[in-house]
Amino acid sequence: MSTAPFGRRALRVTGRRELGAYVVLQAADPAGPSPAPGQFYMLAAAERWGGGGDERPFLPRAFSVLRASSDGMLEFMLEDVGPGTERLAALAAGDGLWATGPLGRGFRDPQDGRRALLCGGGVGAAPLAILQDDLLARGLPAPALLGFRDAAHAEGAALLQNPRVATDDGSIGRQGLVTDLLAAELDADAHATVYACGPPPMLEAVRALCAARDVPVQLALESGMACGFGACFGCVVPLAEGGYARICVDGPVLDGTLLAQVPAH
Amino acid sequence: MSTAPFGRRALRVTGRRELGAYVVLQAADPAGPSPAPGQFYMLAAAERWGGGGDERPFLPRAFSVLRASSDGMLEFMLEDVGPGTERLAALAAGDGLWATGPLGRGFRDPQDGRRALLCGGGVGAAPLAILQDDLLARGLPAPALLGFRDAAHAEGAALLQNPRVATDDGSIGRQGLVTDLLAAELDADAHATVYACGPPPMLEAVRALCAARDVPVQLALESGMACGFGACFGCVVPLAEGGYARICVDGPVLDGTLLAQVPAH
Amino acid sequence: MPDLLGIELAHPVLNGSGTFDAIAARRAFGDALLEDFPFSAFVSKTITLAPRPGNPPPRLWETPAGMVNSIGLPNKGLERYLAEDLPELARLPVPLITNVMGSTAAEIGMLVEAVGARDEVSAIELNVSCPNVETGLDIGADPRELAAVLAQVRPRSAKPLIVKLTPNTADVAACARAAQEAGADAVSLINTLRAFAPHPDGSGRAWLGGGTGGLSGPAIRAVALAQVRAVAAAVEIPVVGMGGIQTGAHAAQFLEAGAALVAVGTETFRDPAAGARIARELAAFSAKSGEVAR
Amino acid sequence: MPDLLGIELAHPVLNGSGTFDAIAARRAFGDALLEDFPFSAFVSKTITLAPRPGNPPPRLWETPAGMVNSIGLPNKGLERYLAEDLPELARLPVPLITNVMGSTAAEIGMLVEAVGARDEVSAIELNVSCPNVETGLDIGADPRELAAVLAQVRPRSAKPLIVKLTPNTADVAACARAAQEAGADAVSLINTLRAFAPHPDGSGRAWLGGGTGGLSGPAIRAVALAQVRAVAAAVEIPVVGMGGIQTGAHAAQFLEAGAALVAVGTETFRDPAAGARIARELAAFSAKSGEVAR
Ligand SMILES: Cc1cc2nc3c(=O)[nH]c(=O)nc-3n(C[C@H](O)[C@H](O)[C@H](O)COP(=O)(O)OP(=O)(O)OC[C@H]3O[C@@H](n4cnc5c(N)ncnc54)[C@H](O)[C@@H]3O)c2cc1C
Ligand SMILES: Cc1cc2nc3c(=O)[nH]c(=O)nc-3n(C[C@H](O)[C@H](O)[C@H](O)COP(=O)(O)OP(=O)(O)OC[C@H]3O[C@@H](n4cnc5c(N)ncnc54)[C@H](O)[C@@H]3O)c2cc1C
Ligand SMILES: Cc1cc2nc3c(=O)[nH]c(=O)nc-3n(C[C@H](O)[C@H](O)[C@H](O)COP(=O)(O)O)c2cc1C
Ligand SMILES: Cc1cc2nc3c(=O)[nH]c(=O)nc-3n(C[C@H](O)[C@H](O)[C@H](O)COP(=O)(O)O)c2cc1C
Ligand code: FES
Ligand code: FES
Repeated sequence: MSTAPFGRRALRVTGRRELGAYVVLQAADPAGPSPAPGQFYMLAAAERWGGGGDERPFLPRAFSVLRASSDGMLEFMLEDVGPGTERLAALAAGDGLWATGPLGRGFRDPQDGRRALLCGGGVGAAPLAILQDDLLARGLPAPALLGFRDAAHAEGAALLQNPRVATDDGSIGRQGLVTDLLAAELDADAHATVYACGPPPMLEAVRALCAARDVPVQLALESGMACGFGACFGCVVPLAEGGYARICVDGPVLDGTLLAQVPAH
Repeated sequence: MSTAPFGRRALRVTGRRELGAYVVLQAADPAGPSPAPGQFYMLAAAERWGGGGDERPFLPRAFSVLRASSDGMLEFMLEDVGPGTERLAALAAGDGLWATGPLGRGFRDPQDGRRALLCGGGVGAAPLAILQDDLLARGLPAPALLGFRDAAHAEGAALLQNPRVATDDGSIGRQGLVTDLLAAELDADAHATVYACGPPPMLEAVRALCAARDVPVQLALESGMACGFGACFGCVVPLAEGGYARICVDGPVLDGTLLAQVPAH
Repeated sequence: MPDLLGIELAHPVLNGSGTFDAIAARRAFGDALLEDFPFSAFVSKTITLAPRPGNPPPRLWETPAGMVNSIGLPNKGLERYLAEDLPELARLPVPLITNVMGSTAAEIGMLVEAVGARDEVSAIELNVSCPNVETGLDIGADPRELAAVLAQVRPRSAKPLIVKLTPNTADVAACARAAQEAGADAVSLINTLRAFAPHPDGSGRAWLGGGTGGLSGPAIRAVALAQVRAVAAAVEIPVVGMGGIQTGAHAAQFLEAGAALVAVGTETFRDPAAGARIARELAAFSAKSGEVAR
Repeated sequence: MPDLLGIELAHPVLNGSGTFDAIAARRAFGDALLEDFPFSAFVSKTITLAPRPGNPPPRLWETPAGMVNSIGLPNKGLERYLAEDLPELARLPVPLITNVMGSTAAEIGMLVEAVGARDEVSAIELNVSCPNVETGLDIGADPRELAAVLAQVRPRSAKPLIVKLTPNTADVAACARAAQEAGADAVSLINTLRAFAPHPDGSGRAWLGGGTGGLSGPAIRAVALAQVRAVAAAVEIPVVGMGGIQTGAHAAQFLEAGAALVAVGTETFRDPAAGARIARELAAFSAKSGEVAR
């Protein structure tokens, strides 16, 4: 994992494109180290971060890195769910972007010859894209299963290489949940390590499904964050052994075995 | 004076042009009545009003109407002095603008055959432009004396018809204060009513100068405002007779005789 | 149909005292104001026995998502309020609540009696955020002192008495309980939080002519919700909740917290018709969330 | 060169307790953190006698220009803090202030004595925003109760003792005076304002796992300035001022209000190096306004 330069940096947005229901934001980060798959950045617009719905946003927002190029270009995949993502999704090339990162502990390689199996739901596809890039670049297979709400969201599938897709409404790919695809895959061959990111209910289903089959799973978790570097103790998830882990420093990627359950938020 | 429709209206910005140090914002107000010279509007950007310097602006800002056309186009003259004017000056055609107005009591006609003499400092030229339009339209002479900091600000003089200009640095027009021009005018012929708007020190000089010559003067005052319609009691100026007047409802135009002095803010 | 102590109200949204001058608004907006008057009852600015000019300017300071004011309770004084303003206010299409303040129980008693005697007045709101002359603390900040004052004041009028609590205290619920025991018919909160506005010149001297001031607006909403919940849990009498309400969703948060009615202050400065908008949003919101605004 | 009770400090900006975990930050940022450590002294998160897991999530709620937190003081407990964390914290390039809290004078006494006995610790900060088990109010909310606790605690260590006052009280100046008389070497304020975060589902239930929480950030700065001014005017001992500081200009406002030092909390979440930036801005600001930061 790379450690972040200390403090936030002023980046420039170099590109913005829409991908169905999502926005992909590109920013130049010449000064930053290249992130590892599963790491994230705390982002905030440099101008007018505030004054949106309910006079928010105020705190920075966490985003998994979608892709990083060797020349220091970073990409993020945004879904507009509130004032922070709305503001960031409205940024255009040339706008300023505050960024702290890369932060957190990302994905670990599969152990004892298991194959990687990527499983994402919605915007959870983001960290799997950079993970797939990384695995393929090292000659490792990286099949991906992706689930989306509908066709507009399913356009996000274009961010990964030949993924198998399921949509809730069947408008694209197979109708149903991505966990159905995952179950079938594992029933065929359970010698895999699952890499999952997505909404809590989906992550919980993946966790349970892998636990039942003794398949190692690495979960990229989300939770409300204020700081992203362990300062506020706000981003915790309950651990199976009791107590809590801060997902910004102990995660966001945690082994499924550490959790009794993926919390609803 | 026209009374305002009750409540704030969502206007569209139809144009923005820079005039030296100033920005002229144009907005379409089909639903609004046409304002009288000296009246003002409370304005706020419809999007992201907040998150600027010191997490402001929050409250709307008061602006004299610069010009109003019969087809409901309003123009305002902005000087960027803080987070509110900065945000408004950054608006572009198509952006939304909250507006309440026209508000307040504007200029009254000259009495007993006195000629009107317009005297403005800096952005204080704004209400004098619509006043001049109005007087000229009624065949009344409306000579204007304008003072500016420097050449960049003096471009604001273009908003009035053949004004005489003074600049602090002499880069344009006569070097010195607009009150020098005014004193000369009144010494030549004191049978005038002075209409003045500008920074407090200038307004105070105009008031004193007119008081000394028994020349009636109408002062378009400014002060920090929260509401603009008499609700907050925040915008007061001390009266010569004691007590305070709310300039949003009793003004912004007050007879000079009502004040012992124009307050510094 | 919500009501306050038997007074029927068209909706649950009032104005916060001192944040709407119906007489001045009538001048600014004409009769349109009366046609869609934004509040279901009108609460007057605080009235005192003697006239007050209010504090020297500046009186306003904008803060992040809020404002500090040091208005100083300017008002005509009881006599002229009763003679000049009440008849005008009686023409409003909604019930009238007169807010009063005094620095001694005797003073407050006279105010309550005189205001309560007028038919135009449906209820009296008592602002107890008035500094005690000895301690400098708000009269309403100490439950015992508050109870003592109310014991003398309450009998002076049969009209419903709403005590507007001060938020600048350690235990607002105890103050509310004291008010209820001393015969208050309702309590309202929160008033502004004691605050200071530094001069922009960086000198550190006070910007506000009145020295210190009070913080209002969205910045204080989370504090207001905590105090309203604590008070609603502690008393049986109705609670009027306010503090940073900008939308129907915010109003619903106060009703959920236990308030019977809500009041809007600072948001009216940004949107003169905010009261009506919030009432509409609240109705839609309540309908959607399948729950009736109390 | 500012100092705190004889401890020389590179600049007047500390961190607010519980808003910076130097050990976690070291993991996130590596040695760069030590090279330009943002604060002139490091204040630990509140340490309690027994380990605490903290409150169930969610623990955070964003508000207009601020946030409400209900973290619940998670910490390893005194023993493991002394054994595991102190040695690591001792490697920081700045003096160490350990913040402690207990619910009884006996508990606090043990904490103060144990922490004070360690050479790594330059000063002790006592967080008195701890609910009294009977009243539910903060121990620090009542001057008499606060004085009684301090009388027992103060003698347990010769190290400088900073009392972190609670802002949830009617008369914070009286509490500060009580702390001074009971032997506190300094006071710090403000802690978070008691606040409530409603669930976004509109149900009205609490969003925060801990129920209620505390409001911080720019939203409370004007309240913090008023309390710091009142306290600085009431005591001779140094005051550490905090609450919504985001820039050097804000820090200067607190120094002008009478604070000897300032602390930064929430802004560090937005800008991890805020402490250093604010110290730079303050130096420039003080130079410009021709006045030296005390
Ligand atoms: C490690 C990590 C990686 C992430 N990666 C991505 C990514 O790649 N792409 C992406 O689109 N998103 C990602 N997210 C999620 C993203 O951070 C959130 O969607 C974002 O913070 C939402 O902010 P908002 O202001 O748009 O919405 P908010 O208004 O903050 O709402 C988001 C959720 O927060 C809660 N909420 C509502 N109001 C408040 C409030 N006032 N205070 C606190 N919580 C509230 C609600 O549960 C709501 O559903 C990631 C999150 C984490 C932790
Ligand atoms: C009737 C009227 C008509 C006007 N007409 C025009 C016009 O035509 N064109 C135009 O450009 N301007 C006009 N103004 C002035 C305009 O309203 C102000 O310039 C504007 O409100 C400044 O807002 P801001 O956020 O840009 O600056 P602010 O930051 O509000 O600073 C403006 C002044 O307010 C004070 N101030 C600083 N910080 C604060 C704070 N936190 N809270 C309160 N006060 C603070 C300072 O004295 C500062 O100089 C008019 C004002 C009035 C009352
Ligand atoms: C400018 C202003 C003037 C006020 N005047 C009074 C007053 O005269 N009497 C009173 O009881 N409260 C007064 N208040 C307090 C408000 O009624 C209300 O309690 C407080 O502002 C919180 O609500 P808000 O956040 O919606 O403004 C005033 C508030 C403001 C902002
Ligand atoms: C997430 C969070 C955790 C905090 N934890 C503590 C704590 O453990 N002990 C303490 O005394 N104060 C704690 N505080 C209060 C801060 O130290 C500070 O007093 C307060 O946040 C005001 O400063 P700010 O507005 O700059 O954040 C905490 C504040 C926050 C936001
Ligand atoms: S987000 Fe602050 S500790 Fe994790
Ligand atoms: S601006 Fe509110 S009364 Fe004039």
